[in-house]
Amino acid sequence: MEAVKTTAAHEIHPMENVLRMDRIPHIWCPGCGIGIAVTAFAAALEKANIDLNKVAIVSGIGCTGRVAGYVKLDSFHTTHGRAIAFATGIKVASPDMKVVVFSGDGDLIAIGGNHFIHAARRNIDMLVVCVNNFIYAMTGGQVAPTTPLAAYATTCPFGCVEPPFNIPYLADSSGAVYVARWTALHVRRLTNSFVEALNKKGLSVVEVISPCAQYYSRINRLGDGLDMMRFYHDNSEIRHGEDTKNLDIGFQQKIIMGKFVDRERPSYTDRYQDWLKQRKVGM
Amino acid sequence: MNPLVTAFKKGFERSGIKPSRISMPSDVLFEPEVVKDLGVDYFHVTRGRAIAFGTGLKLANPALRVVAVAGDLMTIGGNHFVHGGRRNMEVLVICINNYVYRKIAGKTAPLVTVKFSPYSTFEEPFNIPHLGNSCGAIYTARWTALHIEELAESIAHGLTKRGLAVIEVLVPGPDYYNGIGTWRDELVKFYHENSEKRDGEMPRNVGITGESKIIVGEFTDKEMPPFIDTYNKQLSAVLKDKFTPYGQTNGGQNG
Amino acid sequence: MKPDPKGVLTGSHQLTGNQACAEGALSAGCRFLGVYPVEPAIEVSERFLERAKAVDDATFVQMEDEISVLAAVLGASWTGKKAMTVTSGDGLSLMMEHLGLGVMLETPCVIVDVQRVGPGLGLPNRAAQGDIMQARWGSHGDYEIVALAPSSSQEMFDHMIGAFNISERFRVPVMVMADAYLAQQKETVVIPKPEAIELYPRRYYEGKPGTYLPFKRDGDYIPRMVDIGQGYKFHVTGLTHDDRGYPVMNEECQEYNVHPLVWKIRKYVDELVDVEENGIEDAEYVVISYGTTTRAANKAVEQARSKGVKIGHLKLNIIWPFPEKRVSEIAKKIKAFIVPEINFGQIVSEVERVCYGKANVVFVVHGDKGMEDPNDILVAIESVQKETQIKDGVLEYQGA
Amino acid sequence: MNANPRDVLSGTHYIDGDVASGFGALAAGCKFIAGYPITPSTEAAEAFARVAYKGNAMFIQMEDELASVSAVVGAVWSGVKSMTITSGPGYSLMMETFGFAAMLETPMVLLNIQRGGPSTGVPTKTGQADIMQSRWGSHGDYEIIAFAPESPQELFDYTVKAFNLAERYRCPVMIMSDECVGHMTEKVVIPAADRIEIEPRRFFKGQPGQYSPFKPDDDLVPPMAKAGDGYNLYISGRAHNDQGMPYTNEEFKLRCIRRLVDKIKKNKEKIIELREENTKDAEVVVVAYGISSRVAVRGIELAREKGIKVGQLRLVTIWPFPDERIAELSQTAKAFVVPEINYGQIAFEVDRCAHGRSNVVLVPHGGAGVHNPDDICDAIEYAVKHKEPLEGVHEYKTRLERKVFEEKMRIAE
Repeated sequence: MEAVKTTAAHEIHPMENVLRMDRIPHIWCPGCGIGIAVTAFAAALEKANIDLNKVAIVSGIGCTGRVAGYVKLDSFHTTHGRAIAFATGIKVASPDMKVVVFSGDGDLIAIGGNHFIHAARRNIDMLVVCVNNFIYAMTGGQVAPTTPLAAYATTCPFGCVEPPFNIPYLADSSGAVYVARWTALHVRRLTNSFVEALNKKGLSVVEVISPCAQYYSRINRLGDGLDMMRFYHDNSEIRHGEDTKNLDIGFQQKIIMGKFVDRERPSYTDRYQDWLKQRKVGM
Repeated sequence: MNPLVTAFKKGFERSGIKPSRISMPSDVLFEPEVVKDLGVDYFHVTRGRAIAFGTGLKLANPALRVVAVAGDLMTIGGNHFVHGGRRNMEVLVICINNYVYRKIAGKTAPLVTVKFSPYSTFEEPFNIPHLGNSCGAIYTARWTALHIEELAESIAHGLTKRGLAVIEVLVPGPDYYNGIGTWRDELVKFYHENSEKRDGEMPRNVGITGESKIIVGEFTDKEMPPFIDTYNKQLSAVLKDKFTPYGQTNGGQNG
Repeated sequence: MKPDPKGVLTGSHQLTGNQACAEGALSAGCRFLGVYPVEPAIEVSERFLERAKAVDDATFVQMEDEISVLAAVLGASWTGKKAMTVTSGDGLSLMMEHLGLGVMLETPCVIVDVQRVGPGLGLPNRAAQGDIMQARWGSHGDYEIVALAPSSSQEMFDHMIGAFNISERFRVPVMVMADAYLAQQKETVVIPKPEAIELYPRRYYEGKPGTYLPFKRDGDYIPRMVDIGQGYKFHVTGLTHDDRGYPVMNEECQEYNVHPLVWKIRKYVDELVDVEENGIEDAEYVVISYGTTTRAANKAVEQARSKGVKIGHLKLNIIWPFPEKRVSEIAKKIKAFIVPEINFGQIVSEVERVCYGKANVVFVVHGDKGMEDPNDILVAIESVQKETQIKDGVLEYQGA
Repeated sequence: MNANPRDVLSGTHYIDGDVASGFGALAAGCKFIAGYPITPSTEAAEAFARVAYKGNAMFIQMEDELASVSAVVGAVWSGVKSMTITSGPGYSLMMETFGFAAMLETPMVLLNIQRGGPSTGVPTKTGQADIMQSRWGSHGDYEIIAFAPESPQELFDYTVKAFNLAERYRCPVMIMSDECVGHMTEKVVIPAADRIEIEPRRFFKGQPGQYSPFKPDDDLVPPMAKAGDGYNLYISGRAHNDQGMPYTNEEFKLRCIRRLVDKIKKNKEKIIELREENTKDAEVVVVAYGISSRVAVRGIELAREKGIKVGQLRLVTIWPFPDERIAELSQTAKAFVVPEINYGQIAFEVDRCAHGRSNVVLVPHGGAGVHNPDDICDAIEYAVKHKEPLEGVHEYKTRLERKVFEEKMRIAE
């Protein structure tokens, strides 16, 4: 850190107090959207004015899994798909922490799908940021549970044969209290969503549609990151409060964004506390 | 004989499918006699893996009909459930839900030890039909263990569905864990009396809150291409005549 | 450091192994239990929740599967709470990946394995000792682990405290290898006064935020910890990492990171060794036992002695690390070791290894009863006396 | 029985080990692979996915490793040969269902391309630290067969052989390769189909009525049936009798579990495959497997140049372990040198079988790289010089270790 402090004021990164400058440059490819999501998140942390000492961030494995390593908070880089489970432990054991899970679609929805729906059901008080790039990028472009039908991936050399998940619908139906989706292009709205979600009590899910210039776009001949951004710009539509069941994303189809769910449910910790107080069932 | 098994037997018969064509992976231990009586191939698998196991059975031999009976479905097996639904894998999932309700229709349910309850008692349960529907199941229904006729109908219908069908069965107590057989009659009755039949109800509204009655019935029933069809469609589109559709010859297996 | 009196239920009680386990944990200051219900270990969570009323800061969570259970336990441990989980064979198999993470993040926690017959679903209510090697080798990659084996409810209580102390001392997950028989057996357990219990406090880093290195090792190879939420803003990863906890993917760092994981136990073997010896001095034959088999072994040894056989008994309280030195020493003085286990030969192969051809090694496989039978051990003792020279490999005799 | 020409991509290829293994599976008649992407094993899955349609086989990417291995066991019981592909962390996840497969005596193949561990470790670099896990990783007692190929060609050959042994002994078979071999691109010759020997599944011939799934033939291996043939199978992961009926606690018997162990132990000689070089009169025998055995060759050359009589024993099958052969060698050899990319796993097995007659020197390596042949040579020299018995595996201090701990990142002692 010293190195950074000695540099001239104008050279100091505006996010320096949220990012681990000693880890920059990061590993993400040019044209990737994860960095944008992180910046938006960092900005949201400031806006939401919460005590940064009381925020823990947990990531799984994958490109997005590396986020924890670049954010200057108590940060944990855990095993594949188990970020939410790990975070659950943190939240349950010390309820005064604000816990954020920042990971990718493959990590959270494929191998971690079970923890995703259960955390939502339990309504563990945490923010889950799911960066969805439609593919496993870290391992080199395998099919993900979000890969649109007929899109190509290395383990689907003849096109994806499985319908993708509609993440907001899944989160909604398993009980998340706040569900939103934005693309990496809509930074300002994304930031605001983060702020709202951070101040929400219960499990919030924010899906960030992000370009993967290196694998998804290349394998499917969709151009570079900029082209993807253009595509988002031309083919995304904001529909707040849209019924989550209409939010499927087809291959190069229109992307519907917005805040879809915002409701109240008692969180796990609350339930546990009053259950302890007034339970009769001998367990 | 255990009412559930009766329903299974009736259902299998009515479906008109030879029992020998039916495979039944399950993390619920069925007594040998029961299986003999049903005449199906039965696999007692690791907790929660019935659907994943069934996926293997079905894909390796598409001629099979697979009935996955799941006790730990929504706990350990939750992931396999949602992904099975997404793929629309041709598996009939019978979810034996022994969740112990604290309050039903305002009354307190008879106490049953929560030992094997998939949920600690202070947690809210999943709305299984809703979750199933939201991740792509093409048929969702819920019955209590006393709706034998309806359950049998559902099973018969579910077996003919080409895709993931899920039937939630409310059974009392943890006892299934030690082999289906022992029952808590008063609780079965209790469920039965406090349930209300509402076919075609929106899955979103059939959650078991503890305040209203248990809503049972056939909720959704739609058509979606099953995994193998999508697979064959996609590959023949790309590979043209180089590709022999999978499952027709099924790699020399009993197609 | 003395325990918080709230957790200590001082007095003499009739407790099953499971209940003793919960009591031991609470006395040791454990305040987080993560479980997924699996026979025969469920009673532990019941007891823990029962007591959670009195011990207000005790938290409990039942997760969706064992995988998430251990993940949650590791997370909880970093909040500063002593955390544990309890499971059985198939649960333990699911925990293997996170056991590795626990080792890599050097996170103190305790895993109680109430062993049942395996593999697969095995038999839920039958005692076995089939997970012993799994405890040592079950996760991928190279590491060293500590595993204790209680043989009675009282030991269950004591070992729980020991386990938590060791895990805090060495920053390593510790296994307690109980079994179904022990877990369901009701016995007298004497719980001492709080002031009579000694706890090893977590080794905290005292320095200022910004100066903390999560994996900077002290002279004794053990790094220090901090709790989250204290402003240290540290980073830890399951990837190969340097002192800062940042991933570094090269040979040197792998060596730098992983070798100490092995050392920090291997270099302290002598400190960790915990065996109970009985009549070893003049013995020609020695029975080595651990866990519940000790009960059968004790009987057999007595009977053999009464018949005038010069026989001693070596009981392992800590299985891993294995007390190599001690066993080798004894091997030089005696004719044969007799090793009864409720499995098909796990610790016995360790004994065979460290004998270095100085003594015969006899394995007593348990009969169909599923529990060790003293008579089987006696038969082994008698038969091995007929052996004239030392044979390669492990000897087996037909049981009674 | 010979391989089906449709499945064999005969010819000379220039491919990496992962791909070779994928092709090997197809050639062996594997009709179903369920996998989940994990570096460095993914290429094998990708290769199979590309060619599966030629053999009318199916590749499916499941939601996680647990699902993959469960699906594979299911596929086997519907009568097809089946395999799954993974690496360290995925391997750990598979442990429960893997024990279940052993209990069901399921003939399946599991390819583990090892990487540096523990936990996430170094995904893109090599390791050999899952060796003991492959033997002991699941709870309860069972025996397995494990291969350690040292080249892409061997990855092809032994993938085929793994399927054959799996069918022969009706048990899960492991291919414990490592990232180096998996990502090493070499010439691989795939012979014509009629040159590839395939072990067909031993199906039960009799009437459905008389079939008991776990009633062994004389070789302790029971014949199989498949789902959907009217056998009314009752297959349980619980401890079961020959008919597959789960035991109640009362009439608890161990025969079923005992046989899982015996059917491998008793057929050891038939299974074990070793390669030996000048072990006859060797003072020192280098015991190695996988990539380490290739690195060792150079170390041995260096030692020979110094006039030391060194032999090499290469473990092609790691499990079951060749106890007897090591014991024999310990009669003549002064010492064993065991280079492996871990901190001592097979070395302890060798130490056990040497029965104190010869010393054992371990040349450790943390992973993320391979040994320096000079280290192996030095270890050999040390082993020759050191006359008196060591009692315990001697861990040789490698150049890397010295570099890391004495020069670079020294720990405050």
